[in-house]
Amino acid sequence: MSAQPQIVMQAKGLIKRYGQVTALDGADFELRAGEILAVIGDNGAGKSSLIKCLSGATIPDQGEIFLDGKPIHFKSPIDARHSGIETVYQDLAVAPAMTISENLFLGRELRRPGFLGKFLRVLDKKKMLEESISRMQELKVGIRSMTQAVETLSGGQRQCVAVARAAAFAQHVVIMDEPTAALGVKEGNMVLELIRRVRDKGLPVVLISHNMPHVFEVADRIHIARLGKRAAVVNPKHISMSDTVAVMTGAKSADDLPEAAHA
Amino acid sequence: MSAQPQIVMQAKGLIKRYGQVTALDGADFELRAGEILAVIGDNGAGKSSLIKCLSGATIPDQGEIFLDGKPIHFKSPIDARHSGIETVYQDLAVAPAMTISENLFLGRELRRPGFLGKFLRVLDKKKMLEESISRMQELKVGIRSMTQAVETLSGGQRQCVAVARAAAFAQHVVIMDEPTAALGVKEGNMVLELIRRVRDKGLPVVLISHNMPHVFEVADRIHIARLGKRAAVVNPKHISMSDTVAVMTGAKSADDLPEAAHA
Amino acid sequence: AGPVIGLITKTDSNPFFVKMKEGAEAEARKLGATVISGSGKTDGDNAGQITAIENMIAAGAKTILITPSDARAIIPAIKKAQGQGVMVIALDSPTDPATAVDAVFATDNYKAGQLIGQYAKAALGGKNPVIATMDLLPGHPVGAQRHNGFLRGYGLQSLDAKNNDLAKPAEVVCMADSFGDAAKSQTAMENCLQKNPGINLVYTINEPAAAGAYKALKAAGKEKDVVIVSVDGGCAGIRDVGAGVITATSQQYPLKMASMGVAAGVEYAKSGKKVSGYTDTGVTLIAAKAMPGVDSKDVKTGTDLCWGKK
Amino acid sequence: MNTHSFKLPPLATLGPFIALLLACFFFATQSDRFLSAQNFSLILQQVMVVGVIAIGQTLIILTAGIDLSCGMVMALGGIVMTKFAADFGLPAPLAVACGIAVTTLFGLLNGLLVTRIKLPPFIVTLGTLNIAFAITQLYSQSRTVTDIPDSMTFLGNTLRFGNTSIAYGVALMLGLYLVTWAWLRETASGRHIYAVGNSPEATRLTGIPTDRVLLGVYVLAGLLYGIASLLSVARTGAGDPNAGQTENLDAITAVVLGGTSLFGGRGVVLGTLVGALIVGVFRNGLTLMGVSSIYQILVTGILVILAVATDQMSRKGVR
Amino acid sequence: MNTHSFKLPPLATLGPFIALLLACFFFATQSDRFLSAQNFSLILQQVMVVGVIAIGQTLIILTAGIDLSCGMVMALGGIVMTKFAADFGLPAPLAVACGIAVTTLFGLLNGLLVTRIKLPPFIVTLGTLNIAFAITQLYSQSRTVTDIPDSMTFLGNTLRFGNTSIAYGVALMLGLYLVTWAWLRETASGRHIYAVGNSPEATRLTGIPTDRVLLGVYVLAGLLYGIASLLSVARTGAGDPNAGQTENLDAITAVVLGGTSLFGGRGVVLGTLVGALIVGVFRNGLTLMGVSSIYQILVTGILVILAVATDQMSRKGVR
Ligand SMILES: Nc1ncnc2c1ncn2[C@@H]1O[C@H](COP(=O)(O)OP(=O)(O)OP(=O)(O)O)[C@@H](O)[C@H]1O
Ligand SMILES: Nc1ncnc2c1ncn2[C@@H]1O[C@H](COP(=O)(O)OP(=O)(O)OP(=O)(O)O)[C@@H](O)[C@H]1O
Ligand SMILES: [Mg+2]
Ligand SMILES: [Mg+2]
Repeated sequence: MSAQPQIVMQAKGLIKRYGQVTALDGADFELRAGEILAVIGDNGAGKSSLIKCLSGATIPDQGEIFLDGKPIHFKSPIDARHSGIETVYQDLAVAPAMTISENLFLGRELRRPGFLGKFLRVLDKKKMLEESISRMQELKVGIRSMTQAVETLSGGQRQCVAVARAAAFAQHVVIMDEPTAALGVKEGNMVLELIRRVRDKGLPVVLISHNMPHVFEVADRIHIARLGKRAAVVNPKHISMSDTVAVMTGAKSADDLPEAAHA
Repeated sequence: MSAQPQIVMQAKGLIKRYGQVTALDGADFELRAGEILAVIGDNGAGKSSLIKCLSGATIPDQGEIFLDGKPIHFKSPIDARHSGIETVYQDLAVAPAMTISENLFLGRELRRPGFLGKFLRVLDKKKMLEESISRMQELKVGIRSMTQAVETLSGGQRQCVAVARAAAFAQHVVIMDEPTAALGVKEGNMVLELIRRVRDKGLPVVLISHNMPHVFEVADRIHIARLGKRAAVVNPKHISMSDTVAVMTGAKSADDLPEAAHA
Repeated sequence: AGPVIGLITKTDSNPFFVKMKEGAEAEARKLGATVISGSGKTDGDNAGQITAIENMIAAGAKTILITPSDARAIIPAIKKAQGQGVMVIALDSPTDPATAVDAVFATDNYKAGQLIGQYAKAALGGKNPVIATMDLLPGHPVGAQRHNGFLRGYGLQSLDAKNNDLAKPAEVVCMADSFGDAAKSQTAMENCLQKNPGINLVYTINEPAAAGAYKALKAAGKEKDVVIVSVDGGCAGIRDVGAGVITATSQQYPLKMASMGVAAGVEYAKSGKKVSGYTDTGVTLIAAKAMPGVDSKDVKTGTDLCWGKK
Repeated sequence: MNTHSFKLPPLATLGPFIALLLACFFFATQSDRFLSAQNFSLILQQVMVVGVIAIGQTLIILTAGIDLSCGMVMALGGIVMTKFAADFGLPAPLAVACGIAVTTLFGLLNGLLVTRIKLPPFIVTLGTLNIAFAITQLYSQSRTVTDIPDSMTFLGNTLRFGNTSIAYGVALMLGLYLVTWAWLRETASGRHIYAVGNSPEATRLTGIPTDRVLLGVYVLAGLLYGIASLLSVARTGAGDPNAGQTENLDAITAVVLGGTSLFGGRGVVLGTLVGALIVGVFRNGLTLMGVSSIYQILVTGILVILAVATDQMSRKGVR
Repeated sequence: MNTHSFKLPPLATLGPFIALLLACFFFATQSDRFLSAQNFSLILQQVMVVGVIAIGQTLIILTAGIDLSCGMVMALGGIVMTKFAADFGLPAPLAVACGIAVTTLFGLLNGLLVTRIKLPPFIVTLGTLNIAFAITQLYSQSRTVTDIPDSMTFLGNTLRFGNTSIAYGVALMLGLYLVTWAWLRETASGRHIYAVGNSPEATRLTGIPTDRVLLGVYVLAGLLYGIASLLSVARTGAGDPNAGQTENLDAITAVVLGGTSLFGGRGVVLGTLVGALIVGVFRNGLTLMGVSSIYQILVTGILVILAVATDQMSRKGVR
């Protein structure tokens, strides 16, 4: 973590208002190459709003976003996707009536080889099904059939579908908004494992979570959001969980932390 | 916890099938007076299905449920509510377009005193608003306005609305399906605190959670669900977290636990 | 500006009424008057016509020409208009009772039916009639008058002109509502032919319905053996008579009704003199082939008198 | 689709209201006959029938349903009350009660099919639309009923204030709007209608008997259609078997112009009144301008879209 | 409301299909003329226009929209193609292309209003319904266009196989159903239509340009209405300005009878074909039985409800 690795994604002074509510109030953000950056904060601190700006789901009222140093202006999640950014949204972006395999490949369907696929653009359902099964097995989720509609899954199972999708297709950055919130112990650990694996492939991961043990287990750096701003970025190896929580809740100021705690 | 306190709610051999999927496969359940009973289990273990049966949200295909020793047959959540059972559902049973205060009092609105309320059945919006504010302050959630639509809240804030509702109105039993999943550290602790307070009022609480530290912090007994059945009921004071997880994931059989671990 | 005259038709889209409107506008231009037009939304929309009456009075109309959708239900509104000094003239079909309006310039739909009934009997020449009727829509007085008149003219058991029900003697093997629409009439005729392939006489409520029925008959290869009669006498219909699609039709004169109405309105505005009574604008039987004992005019005459694009 | 997310309730009716004012302003500049108390009294009378139907329609749309049968049911009610009075010589109040009972029964039928068999409201009311129409035609033998007692058309009479006049029926309609508005706003049962439309599952889980709420709404709508029958009889002075054929689309137009979401759970019933008035003002104003009726249809088509678009824009501006 | 949750796609079309078989069985017992190849060929011809319109309607309903303008747009297309051929002497293929271009433009207009200004489809198409109707009447001066080239009515001709005959237009309709079915099932763009209807927000977040999908659907529906115009001209042999007035409700009925959810995202286009056939079979069968049209309306009303109810029940049984 020394020698300042390259900055992959950066945001400066983001402001986002919803009517009278200011969700982001000049938030900064920095994601470095190959790291797992945890974003933590109280409910309503603006974490989801922040990553929605980063992934093109909403457009900030003010502020700048840079990808690999170049300013970007995502107009929609499509733009972000084209730049290789994959996101798991907190409110589970799945289409309930469609099957698991369809959801996994939604917007990125595989076509049959040869004439059928090239000119008639026929889907390769079999291949998608097979890949779905292997992806989901990686997460060790016991789902019987990939042709089951997502609406028949339990809350945690649905979450797994969204996570598997992001992990499978990201090229540049993976953003996950509370991916383990609904997961059981086993599945939660699988997702943490998956996050590590994605990082090890070289992709930086943004992980939003309220689960401090999880955060301290995987994060390389921790971004603490507070009242729509970035309160501090800390190094989990040099700060205690209780100090982190204290900064998060405002009980302690970031300036009171020892030099080493910052990252 | 000695001297077997009275059993408030009991279920025997519940079976619930959804098409080919068997969600509950002969599950038993027992809730004692004045306790906090945690229900844990893998994703898809049938926890939500179990409590949906207990709260009248679904009707089991087979099996019996007893409340205070008397067999009951809830046809709908209304029946359960009439018996004083309040439930926080995992998929957040709130009406997004309605305000926080309306959601808190939905189905249990307060009327104006005197003629207006008695004969014209006019709502006492002011009083409901005031009570909402005090209830939500108990949970220390920083929500600006109670006349805000629930859809404008962050995920965690919505969760708080549902929890506050259940805690405020329960007369007999409180059931909470992953109430802290979306909550921040501070808010999560507030909810645990609230659960304890409810128990101290004498109401038994059923708490479903994937958060083992939370479970071990508050639970008096832990019901471990596995594959649609009850695998074991353990006493958190006499079993380690890792043993519990082992039983939950099937790595260890319930029979291998020491006698004292059972509860 | 000149006097304002209101014209209220049953619908906007029936060519008969569109023609009526054109006739009124042409006459108004000649006499320096203004015509404002309105209509119900569908055939039978009485409430829409009442609203139109009120709005036209508000717009300053002193004469209202109306083709009542509902001969009886419209009367209270007419009474109210008359109470405000407005002259109301019924066009095309009378109110019930006819004295409820100041004057009626109308055509006798029952008689129009009788004429084609008489012609059909002659054309069938003693063969036993096997009849299909493509009627208007349930409960429509014009539909009932033409239908019952046709049967009476043929000499079959029928109902009188005031009756709103459709008579159904044994000779009528299939009755269907065409809504005066070609496509619906075609479907209905196809189904009737399925039911009874021996149909040799088809009565249709208007000429589009006749064209639809003809299409069905032609598809079944029966167009030569079947007599099709109709009512209206629009130019397109007369052309169909010439082409052998329609055997005979009863021609009516919407332009004449309209221009008479406008002239009466201008006169009323000038002199305060109202017209009164019933004026039959006449009906003429048009057939390509004259039948002995039936008074009919040929296609050429029909074309000279017809309304619409010649 | 869910573009209403951040709608502020008090502002919701503002858009349609502005559209109404703009329309009035426009017509006032076009015709000097438009801006008179008497003309407005006329417009109110013209919208009173569809206005009352639209109250029922609003309730149903608030529950995320739709009612295509409303106009035909209204026509049946009118036929029943007039025929009962004319043929059996029933006293007017009793005959009216019978007519309203029939429309209420139709509401009950719709409600039972929607709640018990869980059929989509669109298809249920498409069915009952045909059934009500057929019964109306069969029972009336397609004949208009004219010889009805004066007391039955009482609501069509007007009360004069100076040179203004207001029909009793209009007063009744305005009263019904106010009562419904207060009920929806200020009572638990009213709020439950919003809750059911907004999130039926969540509402059921909080213990509200959603099926009973739905059933109640359909029955109440039937009752309102019965009142509309009476108003229609009073206005036209006859029982008309061909009434009500376009009232369903008219009523839905009024509801939507008034800012109520077709997805349920969002809207204000007073907006529906404004929506009905917009339609009435256009019809009246265009006639006063001498626009021929086929152009009126064209203009109405364009303006329906414009009005809703303005409303939508004004809401976006507010965010 | 959300009672479709556990619908199994392959079984979804089974309910309507059983209803169709039951209806056929019933009519076969009532009339010995019903069960003949020729009669079925006839029924197919009678449903071909509404059948093609209903394909477009299905696409739109799958996106949780609705199109009230379809019939009127179809009528306008028919008038444009016949008048262009009759008045300007354009060769038939060119005139037809112009007609289809106009209906496609209307589809584009609907789509733009829905996606750009975010207006509810119901109100957009209620507006364009009126606009298309008015333009049709004005342009045709309410006159039927009859003197059209034979080549334009080619699709109305029939091809004989022994004693059965099939119209070219029917073959075209069946072909369109098969192509649409395969497209919706087997291609990404087809699946995206389901996704947009099922959960627009989730679909947008996965990066699918939902607005473009919606726009495409409306444009495609417009194109299909143009094809329906051609079929209608071919069938009636004329350009009829009064065509299409009831086709919107007929098409929606077919879609819903076919098991497609009005809430979007669930349904199979072949079900729509079955739904259209149910309506056609009833109309034909009841006429063969000699049921008068007013009773036909009554029976249709009851049967629409029964058919959907059976479908609903059969699905419950499957769960
Ligand atoms: N669409 C919206 N409309 C109005 N207000 C909103 C909207 N989305 C978010 N907010 C408000 O913005 C603030 C920040 O919300 P955000 O969802 O970013 O919080 P969060 O940090 O993700 O919280 P949580 O941990 O509970 O998910 C909250 O106060 C919320 O009420
Ligand atoms: N409505 C339904 N239709 C079909 N299958 C269902 C339905 N609800 C639940 N199931 C299935 O039943 C099983 C148990 O589901 P349940 O929701 O009870 O699990 P859970 O223990 O609450 O899991 P989680 O921790 O993920 O919430 C799962 O396999 C799920 O797919
Ligand atoms: Mg969040
Ligand atoms: Mg669960």
